[in-house]
Amino acid sequence: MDRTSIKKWFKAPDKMGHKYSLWAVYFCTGCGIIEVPPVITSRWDAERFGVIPVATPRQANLFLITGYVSLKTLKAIIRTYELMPDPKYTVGFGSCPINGGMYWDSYNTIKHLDKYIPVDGWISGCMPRPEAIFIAVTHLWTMIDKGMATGYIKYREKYRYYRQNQEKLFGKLEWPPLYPMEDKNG
Amino acid sequence: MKEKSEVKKGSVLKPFKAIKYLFEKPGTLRYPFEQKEPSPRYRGFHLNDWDKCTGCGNCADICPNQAITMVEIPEIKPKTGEKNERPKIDYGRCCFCGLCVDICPPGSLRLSRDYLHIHFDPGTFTLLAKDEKTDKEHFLPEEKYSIFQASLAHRKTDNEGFVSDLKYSLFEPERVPMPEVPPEKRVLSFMEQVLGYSREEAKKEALRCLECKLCEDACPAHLKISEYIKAIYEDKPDESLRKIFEDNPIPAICGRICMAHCEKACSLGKRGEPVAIRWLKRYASDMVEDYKKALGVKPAKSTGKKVAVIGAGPGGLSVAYFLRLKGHEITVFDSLPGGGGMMRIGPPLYRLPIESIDKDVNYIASLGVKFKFNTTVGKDILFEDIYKNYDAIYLGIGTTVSRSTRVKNSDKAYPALLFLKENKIGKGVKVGREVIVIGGGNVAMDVAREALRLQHIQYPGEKVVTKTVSLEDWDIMPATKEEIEDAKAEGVQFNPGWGPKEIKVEDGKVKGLLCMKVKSVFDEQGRFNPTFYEDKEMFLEGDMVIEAIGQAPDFSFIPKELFDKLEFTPRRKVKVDENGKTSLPKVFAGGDIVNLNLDAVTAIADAKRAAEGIDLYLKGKLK
Amino acid sequence: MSQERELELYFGPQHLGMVGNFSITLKVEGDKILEASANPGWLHRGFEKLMEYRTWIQNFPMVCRINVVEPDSMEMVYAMAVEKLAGIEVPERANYIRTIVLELARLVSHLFGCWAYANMLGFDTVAQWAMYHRDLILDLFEELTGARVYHIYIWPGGVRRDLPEGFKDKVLNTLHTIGSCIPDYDSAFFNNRLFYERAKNIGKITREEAKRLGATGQILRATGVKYDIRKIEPYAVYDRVDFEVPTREDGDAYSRIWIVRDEMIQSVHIIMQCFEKMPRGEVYNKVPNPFKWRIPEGETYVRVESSRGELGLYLVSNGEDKPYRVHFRTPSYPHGLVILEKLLKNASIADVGNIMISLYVTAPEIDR
Amino acid sequence: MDESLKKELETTFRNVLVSLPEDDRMVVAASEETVLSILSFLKNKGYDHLELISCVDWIEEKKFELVYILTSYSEKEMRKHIILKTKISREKSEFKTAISVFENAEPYERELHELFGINFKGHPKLTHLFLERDYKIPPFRKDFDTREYVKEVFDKIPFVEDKK
Repeated sequence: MDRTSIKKWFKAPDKMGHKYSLWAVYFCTGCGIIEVPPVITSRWDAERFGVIPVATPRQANLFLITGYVSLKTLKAIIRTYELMPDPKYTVGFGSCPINGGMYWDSYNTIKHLDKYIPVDGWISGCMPRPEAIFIAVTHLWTMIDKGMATGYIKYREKYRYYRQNQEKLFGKLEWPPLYPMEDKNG
Repeated sequence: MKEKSEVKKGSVLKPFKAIKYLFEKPGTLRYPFEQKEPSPRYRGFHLNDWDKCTGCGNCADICPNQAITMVEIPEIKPKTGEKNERPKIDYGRCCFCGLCVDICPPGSLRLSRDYLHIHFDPGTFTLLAKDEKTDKEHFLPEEKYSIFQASLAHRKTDNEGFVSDLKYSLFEPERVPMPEVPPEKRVLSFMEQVLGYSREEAKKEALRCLECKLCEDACPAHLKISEYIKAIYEDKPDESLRKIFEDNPIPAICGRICMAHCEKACSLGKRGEPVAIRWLKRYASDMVEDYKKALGVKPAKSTGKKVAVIGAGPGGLSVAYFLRLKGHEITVFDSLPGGGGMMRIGPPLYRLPIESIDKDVNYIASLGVKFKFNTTVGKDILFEDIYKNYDAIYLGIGTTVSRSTRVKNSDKAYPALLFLKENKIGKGVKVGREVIVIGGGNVAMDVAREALRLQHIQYPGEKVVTKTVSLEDWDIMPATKEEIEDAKAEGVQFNPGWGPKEIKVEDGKVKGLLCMKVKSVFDEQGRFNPTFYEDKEMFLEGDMVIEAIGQAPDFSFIPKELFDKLEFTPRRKVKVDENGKTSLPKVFAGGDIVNLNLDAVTAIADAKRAAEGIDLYLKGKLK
Repeated sequence: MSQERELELYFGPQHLGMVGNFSITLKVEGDKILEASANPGWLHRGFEKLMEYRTWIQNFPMVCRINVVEPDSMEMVYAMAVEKLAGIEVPERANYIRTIVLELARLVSHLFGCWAYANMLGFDTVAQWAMYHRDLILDLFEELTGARVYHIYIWPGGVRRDLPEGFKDKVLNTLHTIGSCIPDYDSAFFNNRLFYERAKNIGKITREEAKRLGATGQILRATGVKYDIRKIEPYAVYDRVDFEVPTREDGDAYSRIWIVRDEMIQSVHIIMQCFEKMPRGEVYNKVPNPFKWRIPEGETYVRVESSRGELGLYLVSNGEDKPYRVHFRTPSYPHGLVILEKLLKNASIADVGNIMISLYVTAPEIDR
Repeated sequence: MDESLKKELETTFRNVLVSLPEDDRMVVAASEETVLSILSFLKNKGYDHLELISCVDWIEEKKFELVYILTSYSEKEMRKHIILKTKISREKSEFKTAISVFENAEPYERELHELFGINFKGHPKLTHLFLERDYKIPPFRKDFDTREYVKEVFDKIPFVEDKK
């Protein structure tokens, strides 16, 4: 993006590599997805920021949770998230994943997304505007630079608790744990 | 459309026309280098003008997502009728619908055009909305602002978006007009000026209430206003009256002459007209023919304790009512031939007819309260005897002696109370053709308007004048705006800012009033201490002068040895404790001799407090 | 033998061929689909239940969120039902503004549909154009209502604010920009031979079958039935503007998308007429105080023509300050759950996305 | 036309209450047994478009009210909504499926089965539609308090703490 960052390229080539190529997994989880097509097409053109939607989670390292998350979708989100290779970043869109939003009293949507998977950034708004998505991406860059976007590490380390929360909601999950369930620290 | 059914297969080459777009200006907005301003109506984060906000909490009530909580701000010193609470918005809930903006009665809550807040911590998504006026650190000026800095913590100044508009607000800013007799007609007789709401009008007016309950805090007696208004809206006047009677047993009187502190607090009054709370109370009492049947309240079992109430004014009546419900034996003494006290003689007939007073008094009497009218304590019955024979005494004597200006020849002037009393329940007064009323308070307005009516009745068709002289200028005139407007409409002339110097008398007849210009009314400490320009004089012609500059209480009935024990505050009010008890044993007091508000509803509030105190005292729980 | 070759395949929700959070379970043999069963509910929020907990006014920010692609017709249908039950009159000017908003929303929705379909068929250039033009109309919405997507603009008793100054010119300018691109759209997409090859005879449905399965909107009109609620039960000012209902006979994906194109042109005509005929005056009759507003007992069913078909609302009030029962009849509901299953039978896997998007199914509408 | 249809309905079926509250609505209240035959009768009369099957939970009466809303596809002068209603027992909550008359009744009935717990006999596919899990009380019934449920289920799940 800017020439001044060439130094950084040499320092931490891996970071720069994934920082400027945040590929988003193609998953329309909620109503916020309506602002994603404008963002990835010609008017706003997210490719300038290195954000492109990709077909499978295996290729992606950015997960946009676009809006409210119903129970059924949460299961799919967890599976998709676990399929994504490290390093991976999650961004919560709009009010709903933060504190329930409009659906704070719905029996079928979860209220706090970060109880089930780690989230690296939140965007306010209902809908967030395309501009907000871009600023979120730049914020994510900064966080990657500073080593603050550590959601995936947290997921690995605290996997036991995440899995517990998930199972509190769904009962026994059909797939085996991604990481060992024992607490490393005892 | 013509080729509707036939299907064109189309060419393969034609699409290459699109190549021309290669040479056109790209449609891409090169954000963030190229920015797009949000529209002028954009619904972004909240702004709240803390100076205008009343803390009514309507925004929190209307929010479909319960995103708004009212947070108490200790630094804010609320004015009367306001709360020191301000809305706090949770952007983990907010859906930016703007309902809170459309319901905000003072119009302080608005939405800005800021919308960027991106953070890794979901705890940062709450905002105590505040305006740039009061909050300098969070609003960056244009040159300091950048989109990368934009967040809930740093926003742009003067970036107002979706704002409240009275035309599209969710509340109705205008009152249902009260049917009134027009001024040119009402000066000719003593018929009641305000006609009262019809059922539809009352319901429509009751519908306006937003139930924010600011009025209930402002009312001295803390009536459950929102509840009784809701009952009126639901077409249940009985229920409404029951709610009123919990705190105020004289709704027919209060519904007409109350000073309506509640309406001054009403949040709708900030940009529109307040809910007509007083008229709705009046409607509730007028709609119910028989209080007893509607309320169905019976006094508790008799306790055998006897309480004497001196003065059958609003306070006395209320004490009698509340204590009677608790089962005590109540006797009310009053020198007038009927109940109501000052209400009976003060407010002219066009404001408060005798029937309305009697409606309330008769109901209280029907509960078993004994009334001894035409009984002047100290003359017909001695205070010592009462003091001996009763278990507790309530002094609700009010202020019954008109103050005099004490200028030269002031003995030729008519005292206001006498004037009012004679007209309302006495023989009537012969007024002059040119009447001068000294005073700028509500009593002065009553006197002036009444004098004007009498002039019209006594000198039909002739040219008559009533003028008032008051020390206070327009802005500090103590009378309510309503009264002043009504008086003006009827033709009363005003001379604000003049003080009386001398009443000119020739051959024993009043010729007029010599006035001098007022320099200031209050001194530096805010106490009443008028000063004058002695040389600036004005002469008002007139053949009758009425003094309406205030009243004082009359304690002459209390024997000296008891009176000496009665303690007073520095402002010459009877000192009472939190139970309404005076320094005299078993004597309680309330009303105008205690408080500074000098109105009926404060007297009721005092009475309620004293009634609780007397009840505790009689049960032996109070020493 | 055959049993062994059968395979159950999950199509979506995380799948490139899927627009929206929706899923289909396919039973396939080779690449032939033996049976398809729609699996909705990924976006179920229980709207109708939540609305029973909110007052009449509080429901307004709620209803538009049922269908994110075209929120305005949702607002309209709810406003109409409330107005009908409560007996509220709408000022004439507001009716015109509503029509303009609804038609702009139809354009937005159709352009979104064009984007999705063009993308699906590999016409990326056209998809970019459609999205770009849609964004221009969203800018108009932002100007008018203060938000790009969720407008919360059509209220009982009228609309929330009057048109801003110069709005008419802005709309006409934008429409002109889009209109001048129609020949390009035609040559690159609608009249493109490749489009014909890729869409013709895909997802074909007969008239009788469409009727039997409760189809509305483009699906029904593509089979030659002139069924448009704007004509049958005119609401707003549709009885005072002149427009045609485009129909086609073949009932396949190709006809459906052509109808979308023709409808967009009709929408532009309607908007132009509305601006011409629009009177001056009030745009909002105040509704009663929201904290006390009660609507008399009763029930009603109202419907509007959304961009996908018949959008209905069954609303029951029991005289309280909240609705007693709300039930939306969304057009995608029969389309996505019945017709889709029917059309996918015996189709090939390659056509699944093609058929689904040509049916114009939006998932949030089904799930609610 | 309306009047004659009204008369015909009233004479053909027992226990049918027909009212015409508005110009373009007809409300038919029928008893449980006759609903399906009325549906096919109306379909033969030209009301061939089943718009919606809905259900209202009248909890105080202990009844579910099933609502069928019909209209016509034809271009003739008969585009009137017919709202056909019937009340069924809330405890038993069982009814016959209307798929035999209207094929598109299937998803509507499936929805009502899931959200209200009404068992449609003869329905081929009464499985989960929207929901991921079973609720003790079907969520759209009036005695299911969603706010209570949220408190009970979602609010009790703890946050994953940041500290190690």
